[in-house]
Amino acid sequence: MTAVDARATTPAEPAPAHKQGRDFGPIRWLPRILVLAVVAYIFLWRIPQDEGGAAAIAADACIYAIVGISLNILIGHTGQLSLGHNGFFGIGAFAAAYSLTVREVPFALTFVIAGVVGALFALVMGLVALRITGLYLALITLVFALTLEESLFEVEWLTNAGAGQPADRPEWLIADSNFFYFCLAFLVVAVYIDYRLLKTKTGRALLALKENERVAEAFGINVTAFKLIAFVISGTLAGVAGALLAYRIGLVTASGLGFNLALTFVLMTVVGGLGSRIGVILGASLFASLSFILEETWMHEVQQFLVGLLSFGSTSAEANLTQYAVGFLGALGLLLTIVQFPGGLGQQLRAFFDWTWGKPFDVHALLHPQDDGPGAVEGSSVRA
Amino acid sequence: MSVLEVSDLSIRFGGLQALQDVNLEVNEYEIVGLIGPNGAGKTTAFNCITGFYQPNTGSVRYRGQDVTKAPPHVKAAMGFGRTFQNVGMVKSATAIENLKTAQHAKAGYDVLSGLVGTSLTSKRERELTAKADAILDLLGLQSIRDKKVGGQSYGTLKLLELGCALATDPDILLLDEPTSGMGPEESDELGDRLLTLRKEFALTMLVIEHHVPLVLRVCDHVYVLNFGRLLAEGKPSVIQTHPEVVAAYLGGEAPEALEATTETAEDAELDALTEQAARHHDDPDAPAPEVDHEPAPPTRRRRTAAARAATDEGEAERLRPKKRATSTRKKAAAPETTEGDDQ
Amino acid sequence: MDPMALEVVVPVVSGLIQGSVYGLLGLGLVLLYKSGKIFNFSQAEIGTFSAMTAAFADQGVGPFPDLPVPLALLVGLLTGLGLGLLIERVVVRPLFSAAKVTVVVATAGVLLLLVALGGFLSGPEPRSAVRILEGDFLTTSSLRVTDTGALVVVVLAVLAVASALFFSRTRTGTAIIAVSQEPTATRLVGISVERTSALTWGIAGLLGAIAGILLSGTVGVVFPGSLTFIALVPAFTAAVLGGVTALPGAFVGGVVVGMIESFAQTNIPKDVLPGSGKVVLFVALLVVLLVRPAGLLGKET
Amino acid sequence: MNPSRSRGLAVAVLASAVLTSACGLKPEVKDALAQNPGLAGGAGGGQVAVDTDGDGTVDSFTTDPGAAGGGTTDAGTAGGGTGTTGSGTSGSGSTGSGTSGSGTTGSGTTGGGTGTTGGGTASGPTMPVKGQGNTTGIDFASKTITVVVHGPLTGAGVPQESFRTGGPKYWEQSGPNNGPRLLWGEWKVKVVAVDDKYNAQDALRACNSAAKSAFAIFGGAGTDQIQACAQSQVLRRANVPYVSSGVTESGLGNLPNYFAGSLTYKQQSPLVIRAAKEKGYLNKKWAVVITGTPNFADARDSIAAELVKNGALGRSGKFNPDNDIILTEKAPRDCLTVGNQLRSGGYETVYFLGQPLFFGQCVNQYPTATYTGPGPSFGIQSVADLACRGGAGGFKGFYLHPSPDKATAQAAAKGAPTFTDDIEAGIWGGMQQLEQAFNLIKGPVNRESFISSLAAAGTPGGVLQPSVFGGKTRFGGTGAFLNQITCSGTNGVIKTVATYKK
Repeated sequence: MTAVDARATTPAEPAPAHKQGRDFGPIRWLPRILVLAVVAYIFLWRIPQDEGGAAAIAADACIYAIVGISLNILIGHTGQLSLGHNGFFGIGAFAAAYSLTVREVPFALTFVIAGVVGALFALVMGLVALRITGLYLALITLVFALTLEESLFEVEWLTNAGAGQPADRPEWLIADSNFFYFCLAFLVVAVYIDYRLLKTKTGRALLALKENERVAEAFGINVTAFKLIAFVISGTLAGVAGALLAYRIGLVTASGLGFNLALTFVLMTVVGGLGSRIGVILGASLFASLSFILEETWMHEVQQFLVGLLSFGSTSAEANLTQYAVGFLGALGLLLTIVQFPGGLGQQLRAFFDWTWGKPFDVHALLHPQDDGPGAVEGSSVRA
Repeated sequence: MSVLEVSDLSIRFGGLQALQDVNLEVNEYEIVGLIGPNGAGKTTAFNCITGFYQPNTGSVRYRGQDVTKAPPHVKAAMGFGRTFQNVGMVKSATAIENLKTAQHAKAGYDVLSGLVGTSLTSKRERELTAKADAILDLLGLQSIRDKKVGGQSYGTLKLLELGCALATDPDILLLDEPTSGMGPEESDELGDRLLTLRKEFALTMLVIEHHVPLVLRVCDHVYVLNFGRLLAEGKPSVIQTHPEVVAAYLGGEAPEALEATTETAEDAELDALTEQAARHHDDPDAPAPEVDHEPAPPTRRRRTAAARAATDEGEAERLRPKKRATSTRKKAAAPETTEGDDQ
Repeated sequence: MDPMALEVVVPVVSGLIQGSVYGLLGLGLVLLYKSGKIFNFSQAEIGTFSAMTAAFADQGVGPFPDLPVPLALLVGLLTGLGLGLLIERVVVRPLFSAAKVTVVVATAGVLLLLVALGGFLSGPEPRSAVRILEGDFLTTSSLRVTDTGALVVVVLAVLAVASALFFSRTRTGTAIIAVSQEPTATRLVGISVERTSALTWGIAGLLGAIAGILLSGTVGVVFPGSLTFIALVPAFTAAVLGGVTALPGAFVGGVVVGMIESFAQTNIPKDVLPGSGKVVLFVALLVVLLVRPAGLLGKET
Repeated sequence: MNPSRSRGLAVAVLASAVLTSACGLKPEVKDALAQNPGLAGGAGGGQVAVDTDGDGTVDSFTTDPGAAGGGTTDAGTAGGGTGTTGSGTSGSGSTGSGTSGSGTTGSGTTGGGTGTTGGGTASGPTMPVKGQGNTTGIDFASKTITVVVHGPLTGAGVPQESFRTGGPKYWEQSGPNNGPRLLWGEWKVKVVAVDDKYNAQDALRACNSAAKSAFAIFGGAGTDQIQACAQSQVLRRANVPYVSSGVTESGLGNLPNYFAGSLTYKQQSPLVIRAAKEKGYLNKKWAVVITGTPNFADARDSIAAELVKNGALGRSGKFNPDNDIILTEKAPRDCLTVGNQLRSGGYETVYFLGQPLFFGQCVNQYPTATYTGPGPSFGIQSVADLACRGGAGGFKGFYLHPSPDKATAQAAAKGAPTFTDDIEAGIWGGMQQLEQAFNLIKGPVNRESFISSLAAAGTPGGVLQPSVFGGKTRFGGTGAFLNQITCSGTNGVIKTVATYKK
């Protein structure tokens, strides 16, 4: 078709922005490659060196990032506010631990089981979401997760009640660095799935049904089916992430999977920036590692200094300040994001990310993020 | 065989009869007009035909097949393309994305292979993009290809929406006020475009339209709805002078002058409901209007009903404050309204 | 002793008390939903924070002098009022035009922020709450109702009726409803949307404080996050069950939730079905939302 | 009265038997005692019902003063007795009953990738030597050994800040001139308290992370948390010595690096019955309120068996495990339901094992019963405070406990700073136990030698009762204190009224 051919030639035209000023080839690319190399060095080499410390936390970050991507599919792409993601995550964790420890299922298979079980539970919620929308859906997911936490997660044969269900890693994964790479591989797969999702008709269908279900239907999109597909994909990812968490810690208990975790999941996704893949990954990693950063890195000195200033020498005040610093910063970050920077981290840092992918650095975009960003939590199916 | 055949369609919302025994027929390669005052039930009829509403009685047949119960997305896949009164598109997506979304049913690959990323998927995606580009070319909208739909002018949106409806690869196209938001010249242009499209894509169309010159020019046949019932049908020239139709458009003024504002789809439905509410205590057994009509003076009863509908407007306001507020906002957001254009 | 006592009477009475606690929190939730169509996740934590400052004032901790109980209670109530106004000004008002869901997530942020601030002030350790009443209202062989427990029921009933009257009989109450339904027109009539919003949140904060102080009184202790942990979700359930648009609904919903939970907990042992109270509650909520989305007392829209 | 008195006499006889059996101490223990004469004085005359305030009245609440005085009622012995081998161990014969700990213990090194230097076998001066065995957590430059204590700083619902302060109080303030206490004359110990949030998952996360930085880990309290850490793959592979208060026995009997320094709940069940007999609340209606975790299964089954065997009553007729055991969740939201169940059952004695906050609330809901049990490992003071504040008639009961009341502990820990509560005293005692374990080592100090020397012997006790492992068991506790709880106004008063040997 001629129209297409005409179109295909257009990108070959050099973009004017690149032509203006200094385009010296290597000079333009060198800093970018350098930055990417430093990032790669830190994440692929430096962090895994810190066995039991940063390597373990980086594994946490990967797991949270997978959950973030999973939650973003529901909230960001489909407009279904789920406050019960800890439920899908938790059932995946228990399913993996139970099948490995009690049923002695092969290690690899436990991930399949976790994914399937997570998907099944998400499917149930999806069916509910067909009838109950908006804030009521948020509420029912919240109650659903709480119910799971207090009932299913306390069933003794499955979860060992308060004692928790153990999930020992196989020999080759015991080193935290190996486990980090393992989690990273899962994250890469999750990112790929999310990427493919948005690239294909599924992503377009989800966006359409998020904005206007009628338009979506007029376009021939089976809204019911695609809502359920979104829940199933999201639930699968959350379930697999839960399995990873089980192996990360080696034990799963109900009380580790409560309301706080549900809030953290939503928080990190919103702070990261709904709809922004890299933003969500960044937000999730930040929340997963915040306490480690505050306690174990040079940030500790900063924190101690600030805490010292604020506590006026009282040791109990100092302990309190330290203990609640993470929650405080997280909550503050969320409120700032929602009230001031609705695009989240993803949008705040978009200028930088664009730069690393070859676009010129746009200082203006950094200071004044575009208004047409993805927005905090939008979606017309949430109309209540 | 007719492409679309609607027989004895009735729908009731709560106690309100929104449509009563409506019969329509659209034949192959015809452009059929559906007109009527605000709240007459035109959009409701569209929604019944395309599956958004389930009629209480009556049937919808598509090429002889009963599709009354088929859900909208199934009908869309069958070949029902439609547009909405208040632009139905994905506003946060770009024009090209919208055109690709509209080809959903014809994408030619399943969800799983899309996620895995098979070679078939990428091939099909390229084809979808090509088709979308072709439509943009056809409508002369290449300039907004990669722009978000949300920020575009109303006229552009209506045009692009038509493009989206075309992208669904329709057999029959149902257009809900395609010229709303357009000036007279643009409207004329659209008329030409519709005729061209019909020729090029061998389309059949059902059009809700208020812009009388357009109706006169392009429609082969016209149905007139009033208070949920068919008031008249016939050739456009006949309808134009049909006294009952003129009366229905409030006191005999020319129809186009009465359509000063663009109503939104919700408004239309609500108008139908509230006006029905205002008169549903009237004689329910009032005879259905004749389809082939003699010129007759407007009856007293009709006048009263219309007048009451007008005076009840205040009460209607109170009944639906929320909706009104929404529609106000929407009108404000759309840069152009028909108000100035029709004058 | 009546053999039915444990299975029936006890759950009814303890469900009534527990449910009243949920209802008290639910009242604030309903008020905010009625006026602004949002779920306030920080409602219980406003209560916790207020109960904590009341306890501080009662025991003379931190910046507070050791105040007598009535004054300590006043400190708690003022804290709730202030928090309500502050949240409205800093978080809710900038989000007037945002999607409701955004506001709801923001209130979840406020919840976490309040937990952290409470932690900064008093640490994770539970503090004994202000004790308003100390006696027993009723003691039988199978049942004990404390005065505080009885007080909660009375306060809830009074507040539910009072707030229903407030919305139907007073100008301010009508204004709040008007703003929620018709912001633009209300503004034209000369009612300040901002003032009304501030007023609503102030009242909600006050209701939260009352709930928090009473609830911590029945539990005995208060610590950051305590009421959110104990009562937030049941209170939401109560509000929705009763019908989020009907104020007495919170009362009915709270009592129903309390009794359902209590019945299940008493009659279904843990080894048969753990967390039976929550399971039954979830099912009840699901059924109500599917069958009668407006809730038990709400009007169908 | 007479039967009780004779029982008291029996206890006294047993006490002297134990005293004499102290001659059978392992040489290492003796050496350790010799090196630290101050430590041993702790529980002076064996099991004593200590009259802490010295006014001669043991308690105001017991119906049987004779029983309390089973041993010698002598405040002086608690603090005195410098060099004597005051606290005896009950000998190897009495340990290991019902446990399956033998076989895996003893040799210390358990392979793995780490060094192979056998613990006590190598010769040389006793101190850490770089490159000799696993010396993780030892900083040779500053001569500091890091030890981690984990406990529910949050999550248990009652004040637990003492988990943080107890450790430093021992290592930094209980040495000469209230200064730091040094090992082998020059090595300091740094204690880091980590929060396990009363949750096994978080505990395991904390312990695994501590394995990298700490030489040894001490589990303060919380059964599920202790069990999770003890069973940690990471700790086992890295040979991290893990010492805790005795809790469950489930899954812990065969762990090479685990030591329970006080009696497990199961081991305490007969003692709970003994206390009930002596204090006169055995032939009453008993309810067992216990968290429904598999980790309490051994506690539950053993106390139920004891109650049935000793003819205790239940809701209707004899005690019936099916009717009279009430299972609860791990962290229930409040005790309304359980309180009503207790009330309508007309129970007079309640054996309670569960979350401290929940415990306090249950007492508030149903204050009329006598409460008993093995108690939360530490934290009974917080529970008592919480319960007494409820103002519904107070809290009374007898709890077995690894550590004695504050005053007794104070006396046992000569020259220590004042304890704020039993948690602090318990952690202090645990640290004392650790120091005694360190002093068992001969030659290079590393994780392997620590484990092997402790496994072969035991600790002489101090604030806590002695422990005896002797290569046979990992549940080395030998005794517990019977603490009586009453209310004085809104404060809980804990008073140690007897010391029971297993």
